[in-house]
Amino acid sequence: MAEVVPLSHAVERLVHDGDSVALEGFTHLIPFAAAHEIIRQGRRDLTLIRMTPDLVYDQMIGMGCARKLVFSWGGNPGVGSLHRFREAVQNHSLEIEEHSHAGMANAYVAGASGLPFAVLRGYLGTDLPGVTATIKPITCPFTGEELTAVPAINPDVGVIHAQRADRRGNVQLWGITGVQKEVVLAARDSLVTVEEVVDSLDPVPGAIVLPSWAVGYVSVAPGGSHPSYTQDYSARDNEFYSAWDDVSRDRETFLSWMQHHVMSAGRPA
Amino acid sequence: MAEVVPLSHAVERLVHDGDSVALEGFTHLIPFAAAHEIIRQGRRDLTLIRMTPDLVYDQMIGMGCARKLVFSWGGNPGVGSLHRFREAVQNHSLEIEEHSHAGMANAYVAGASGLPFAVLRGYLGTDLPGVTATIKPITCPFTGEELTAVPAINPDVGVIHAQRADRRGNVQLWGITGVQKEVVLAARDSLVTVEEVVDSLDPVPGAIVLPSWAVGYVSVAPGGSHPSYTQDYSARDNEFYSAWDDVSRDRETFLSWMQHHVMSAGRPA
Amino acid sequence: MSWTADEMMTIAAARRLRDGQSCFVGIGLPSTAANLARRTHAPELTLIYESGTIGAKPGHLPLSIGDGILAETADTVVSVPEVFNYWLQPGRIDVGFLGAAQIDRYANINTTVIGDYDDPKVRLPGAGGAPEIAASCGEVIVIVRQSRRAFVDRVDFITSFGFGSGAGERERLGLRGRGPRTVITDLGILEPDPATEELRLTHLHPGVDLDTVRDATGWPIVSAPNLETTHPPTEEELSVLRALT
Amino acid sequence: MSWTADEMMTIAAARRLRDGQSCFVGIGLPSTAANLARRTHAPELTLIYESGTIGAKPGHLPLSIGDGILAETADTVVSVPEVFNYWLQPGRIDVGFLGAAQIDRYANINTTVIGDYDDPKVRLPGAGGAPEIAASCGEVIVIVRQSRRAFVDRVDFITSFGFGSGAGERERLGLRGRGPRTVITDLGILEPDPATEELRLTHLHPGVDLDTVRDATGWPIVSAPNLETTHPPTEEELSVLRALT
Repeated sequence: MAEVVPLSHAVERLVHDGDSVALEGFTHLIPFAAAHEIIRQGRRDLTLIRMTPDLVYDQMIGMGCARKLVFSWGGNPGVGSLHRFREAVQNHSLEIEEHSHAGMANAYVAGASGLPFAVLRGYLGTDLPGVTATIKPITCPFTGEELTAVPAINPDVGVIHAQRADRRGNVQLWGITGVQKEVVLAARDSLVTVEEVVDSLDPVPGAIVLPSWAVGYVSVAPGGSHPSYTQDYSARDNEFYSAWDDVSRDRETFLSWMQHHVMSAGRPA
Repeated sequence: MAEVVPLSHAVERLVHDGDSVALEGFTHLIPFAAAHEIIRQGRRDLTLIRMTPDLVYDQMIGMGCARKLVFSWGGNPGVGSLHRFREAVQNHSLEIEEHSHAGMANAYVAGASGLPFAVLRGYLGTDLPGVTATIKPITCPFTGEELTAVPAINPDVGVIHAQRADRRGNVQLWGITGVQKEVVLAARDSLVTVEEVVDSLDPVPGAIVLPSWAVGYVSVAPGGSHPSYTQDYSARDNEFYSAWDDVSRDRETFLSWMQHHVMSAGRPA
Repeated sequence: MSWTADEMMTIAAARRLRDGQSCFVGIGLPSTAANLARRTHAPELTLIYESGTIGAKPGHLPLSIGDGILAETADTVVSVPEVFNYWLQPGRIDVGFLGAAQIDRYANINTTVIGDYDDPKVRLPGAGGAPEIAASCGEVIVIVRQSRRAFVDRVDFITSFGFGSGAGERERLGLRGRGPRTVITDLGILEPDPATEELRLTHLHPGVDLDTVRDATGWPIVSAPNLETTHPPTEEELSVLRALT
Repeated sequence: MSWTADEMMTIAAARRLRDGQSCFVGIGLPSTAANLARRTHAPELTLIYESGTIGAKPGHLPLSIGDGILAETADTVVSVPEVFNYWLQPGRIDVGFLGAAQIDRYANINTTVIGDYDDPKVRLPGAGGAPEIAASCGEVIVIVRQSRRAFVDRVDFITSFGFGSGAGERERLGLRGRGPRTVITDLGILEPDPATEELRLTHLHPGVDLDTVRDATGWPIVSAPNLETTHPPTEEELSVLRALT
């Protein structure tokens, strides 16, 4: 059964230096509040896993939380580069393991399914298998056809943001649900931040429910996906994404912004 | 784009002697009306594919439509045996390819995914790999662990029943959705019978939508899942399932029942 | 108060489920026992049916694993591939509850054929979800009426793997679950010997004697040193069970 | 009436989409072109974004592939694994619409690094959905501004496979889609030579001359024998495009 606890407690219990941590949410429902708490708690040497690092990992990388990044698309969507990510790769201070979206999505599926690997039609002809050791050929035992295998992703901790949970810790999310179910089920332990806790989860079209017994911790973090969004609760702050380009380009500007907006922000209750 | 046509037309165009045909619906939404039309049209030598043959294939087998059956559980749920299926196997008039539910579900997933095979933790230690050629070992290229592979199922025709479609042929179904999405996407062509055609598909919690361009034909067949059920339209006719035990036990009784209730029933408009 | 042997069997099975567990339920006796447990000592038992209904809370017993009442009362309904891949296969589910047509001394289960596979005496329904339930659940409880026809030295066909031909085989195959730790019958309870994994009698139901069990078992069954008598059904258990069926 | 080179490029790209097709859309110029097509000659175009929104009908241009407007207007929203596995991978989608940082004479695309992978001059965003879009869609349309920096003899890194080093390679790899059949730039349109799969110029946009294209291309680009001039934007195309952006 999930425990409903304050966010700072959940992060203290779950995330340790050196852990592999996947914060997922495909454009929608990105768990920024949880990321900020991990940054404030000063975690180091994390292996960060995420299909689209987005601003959330640009911030964590820039603040020195990460030793390694597993990812498939590292840009600022519709804007341009992630400057902290880009600088870290260009100056070799961040190890990377690079996939395609299809490869990573399937690696999460394998992780959620208790399988050691997934099979896909992917990467063929590209230079990715030459630079990523976790992409290997596999032969169909029936047709002899050659396909591609990727190993399961099973993070130490999976973190997502959702619209709401009930008091028992059952979690409900809807809209673009990305790989959120997969990351929670693939992870050894998990944290879900929610906009609110309600008495009962009325059915919503398109919603998925994660039963309480499949979730580790639930923490209330209203607005916890900003500047991404939470469908039916908040809109994507596209201006923030555009403005991030200038904030993050210069390391000092970035650090001062983070100090002001994240580090000295009051810990959530 | 799906064509909305009368059921008899759809079956005439889609189902030919010798085809492999999968009528799916896991207890819920079993496409009986479509099966009856296939029987009336006198199709022969079909390879019937279905996780739970249920009464629907007991009828098709008993009426001589099938050359081969691919299945994973051939009983009358909660009642006992499928007598026409059982007799056909015992007197060697039906070839069988036998799986577990997990194996068949994954074979449909592979079929829907355009992969030649699926991987699962399954069948290990059982006698099934000894009798079913389509179960083979496969080794994880990363861990060396041995798992099991099954080939994709890609039927010539996939048939399901759904609550409703809109006039453009988009299909919506909800409740227990089983492997219905997979069978339509795995099949080379498909038929969806629906309770009704509506102007627009209002969202329903738990519903899946199959876009018109992924569906072959849509036919209106109100009550087309009887004696199984259609959530929010009809209830499961448990008495019919119980009574089937007596109807089907004796071949002559069965044939006379089918003659009366299926063969001489008016073709749906 | 009196009760039938089937009632004792169902009640004994229900008692083996602990509150807060998750349970993958087959239809028939397993479903009755699991629903009895949820209505008595285990209100927080999560019932999972292979139709994809997770956390079903049926108000009456379903006839099939896909009855509407299961979907309508579930915490969530997922596709059939998902229930097997995301929920069963990774070993998330504590208890698998299975029936059997034949079971042997090493708790291997046959629900496929009596006789030869290619020339069967009786063709049975087959595997369904059972092989992977037997492989992947934390443990398996089997509920089956005891008779020489059902309790055989060696099953005609291994549909679901118990302990193969003895200790260590599950580990060698890499199966994650601990296998059939409990076989509950209308006569008593059998559990694998910790050293050999051979099923032996650990409980006799009230009023049943050892000879009856021996006569109903197709191998020379051994009793555990501390053979116990099952607690008789309580009034509550009986009345809830009778209201349910 | 006047227009910018970018407007001509977007309009030329939109025209390549036929009504009733399904189109896997990347963000940026591809999304603008696909939405323009849907508002002009191809109202039945199905837009699929990698966020899992199938049949999205956004009222305004999304900034990212996961904007709320896509989910709210879609025929159905599926998970990210599902959109790649059930929808893209089997070759169900007619057209994939990609951008590029570098593209070479055989239409291989680089969006990963400029320079050496292990010591990059410029680290780019990476693959995203592109490698599998390029492999599995019926055909691929690339939309990219033409310059010597972008149009190189050989890409520094093959993120998405075009035609490798020439004809027959896609078939040898077993790729299902026909690959990048069209590259639309702000100067003209390039299409692979049917014999060699080398990109050659088939259309010049109005007012652009051949030398400009040659200067903006990092290999000695060849013109097709029947080099055409792109039809200028219509008033309707321009006004719809301008209302959209």
